Amino acid sequence: MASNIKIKAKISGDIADVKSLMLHPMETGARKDPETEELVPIHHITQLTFANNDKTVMVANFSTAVSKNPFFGFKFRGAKAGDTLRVSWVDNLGGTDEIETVLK
Amino acid sequence: MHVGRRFFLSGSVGFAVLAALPRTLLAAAWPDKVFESTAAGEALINLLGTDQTIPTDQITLKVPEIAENGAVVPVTISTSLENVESISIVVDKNPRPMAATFEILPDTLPDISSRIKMGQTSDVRAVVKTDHGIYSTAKQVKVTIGGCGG
Amino acid sequence: MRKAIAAVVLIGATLLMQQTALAGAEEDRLAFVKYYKTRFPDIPFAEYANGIYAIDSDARGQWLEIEEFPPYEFAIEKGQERWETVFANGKTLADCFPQALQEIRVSYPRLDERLGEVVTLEMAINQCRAANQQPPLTYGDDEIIDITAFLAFQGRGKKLDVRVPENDPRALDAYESGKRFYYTKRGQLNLACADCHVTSVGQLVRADRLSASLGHTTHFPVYRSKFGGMISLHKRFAGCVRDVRAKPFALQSTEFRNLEYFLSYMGNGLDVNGPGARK
Amino acid sequence: MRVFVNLMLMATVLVAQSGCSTGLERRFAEVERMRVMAAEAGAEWLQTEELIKQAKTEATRGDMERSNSLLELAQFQAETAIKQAQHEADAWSGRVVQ
Repeated sequence: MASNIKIKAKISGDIADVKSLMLHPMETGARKDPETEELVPIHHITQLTFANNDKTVMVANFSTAVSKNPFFGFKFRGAKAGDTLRVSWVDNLGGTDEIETVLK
Repeated sequence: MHVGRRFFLSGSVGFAVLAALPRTLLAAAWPDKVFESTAAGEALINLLGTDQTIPTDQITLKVPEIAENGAVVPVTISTSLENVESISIVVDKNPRPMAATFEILPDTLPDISSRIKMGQTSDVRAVVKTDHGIYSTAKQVKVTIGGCGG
Repeated sequence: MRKAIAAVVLIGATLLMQQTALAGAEEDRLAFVKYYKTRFPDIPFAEYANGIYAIDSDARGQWLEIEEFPPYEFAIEKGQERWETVFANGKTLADCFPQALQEIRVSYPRLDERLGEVVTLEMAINQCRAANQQPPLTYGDDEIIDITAFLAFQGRGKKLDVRVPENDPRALDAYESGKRFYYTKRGQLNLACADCHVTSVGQLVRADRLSASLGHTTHFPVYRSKFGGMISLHKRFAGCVRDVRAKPFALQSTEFRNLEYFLSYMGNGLDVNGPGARK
Repeated sequence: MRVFVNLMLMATVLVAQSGCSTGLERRFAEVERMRVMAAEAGAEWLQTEELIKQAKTEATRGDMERSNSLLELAQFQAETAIKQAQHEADAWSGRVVQ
């Protein structure tokens, strides 16, 4: 299945500027389904991890207060063209998604 | 609700991903107590061991003065502080104030951005842990009730 | 007999309308552009393609941050997959559109000569499906909105160039009816589109600043943060109608298609820059 | 509770006997007709249909007072919407940006 994570990365010098966007409902558990009037169960990404050539460069821990379809951007040192950046997340229901991109 | 860490560890898919990750990460599973705290101070104590932070102007916190929509508030945090270990976003008046916390590893620059939800007008705090102290800066973000919406 | 009289009256009325509209559409547009120029002398014409962010500098910064990596990128991607999906007969949607991919977005809305009605991009997609023995997509569903998001993205930078053929009274009728809709007060709040977006443009409705109608159609479909998903132009129309506490018309109803025709004409010369991100 | 049910039954019987039931139906049809007129003029207000529906529910429940006030409100909305449309038939053109 195609990944529902999108990555944009720019390298300047040896610094990579990484931006990511992922599809996820990020349900707080406090929202009511407008049709059934029932609470939608809590469902959110807990951890988002970035590894460059298998070396972890960022671990982001999310609560439900991160917006639906989360955006996250950061920068790391030691990047060069051709590196493989692997992005993955896990959510509180055991769901996962990941994507790999080659830095240019 | 304790869906956090326990569920995460028992979920087989989650476990497979964890197993594939470098060892160092295993120590840093999702901090459920921190995220389930209902007060900002409690969340900070659970995460950093203290709710005492040193105010500083060495942290740049970029947030809107008036949020266009409380469901999507852009936040950017960067700092000139040295040896940063983590950055956290705390929204004082959210029911669970700890919005997100980021581990800053040796090669990571202390410069992150995200988009968060805010239930009402509140201070948004950037809390930065370094190897020599815990610093913070805060800005108020107004959350208004829309009229007709863009 | 009564029918005959009615027909004569109708023809007479149509001729009369044709007269006014002939002189009208372009004159209307120029007056429209001039009005906003007078209200906001410092805002360049091209900026109106950005909707409310042309005139709301507070919100503009947040919008630009979201545009750095906008959630509608998923819609564009899925729309492309759907655009390229091969029907059972071996054809795709592209086979129905003779224009270059980049030209499709700005080719709509247009008056369909065979139907004698305004056809929008959404309608054209469903017409194409029907021609290929496919069931229609439901207006308002992601499936069709994503396709329009893809086509809008492909058409970025092309200018709105809606035509109201002067020799076709049906086109003039559609234009006039859209214009009448725009200026007619409706609902419990007794407000016309123009009351908010012309007379009170730039003012606050509670915490929301009222956008200019110039450029209202350029950036659709949009990702609405409020819904956490994509919406079509007609869904936005329905929202406005509801906001004045009138009963909304159906998506792709004649009323909304004619309104789209009129509003798009008013925006002629502006870039299409959809899909967009809105609060 | 029992007394209440009995009263309700009695009220229903009384209404049926007096022929109010058909009168009521006629009244609903009349308001509905006005709502449709407003809709055909493209001028229906947001809640008119819902008000009529609620009025029906209240009538079925036997709360005629509440049903009637909802129906009156619906009628007022439909009538005002029709007047609004009639007024707007000419008035709109005065607002066109010149």
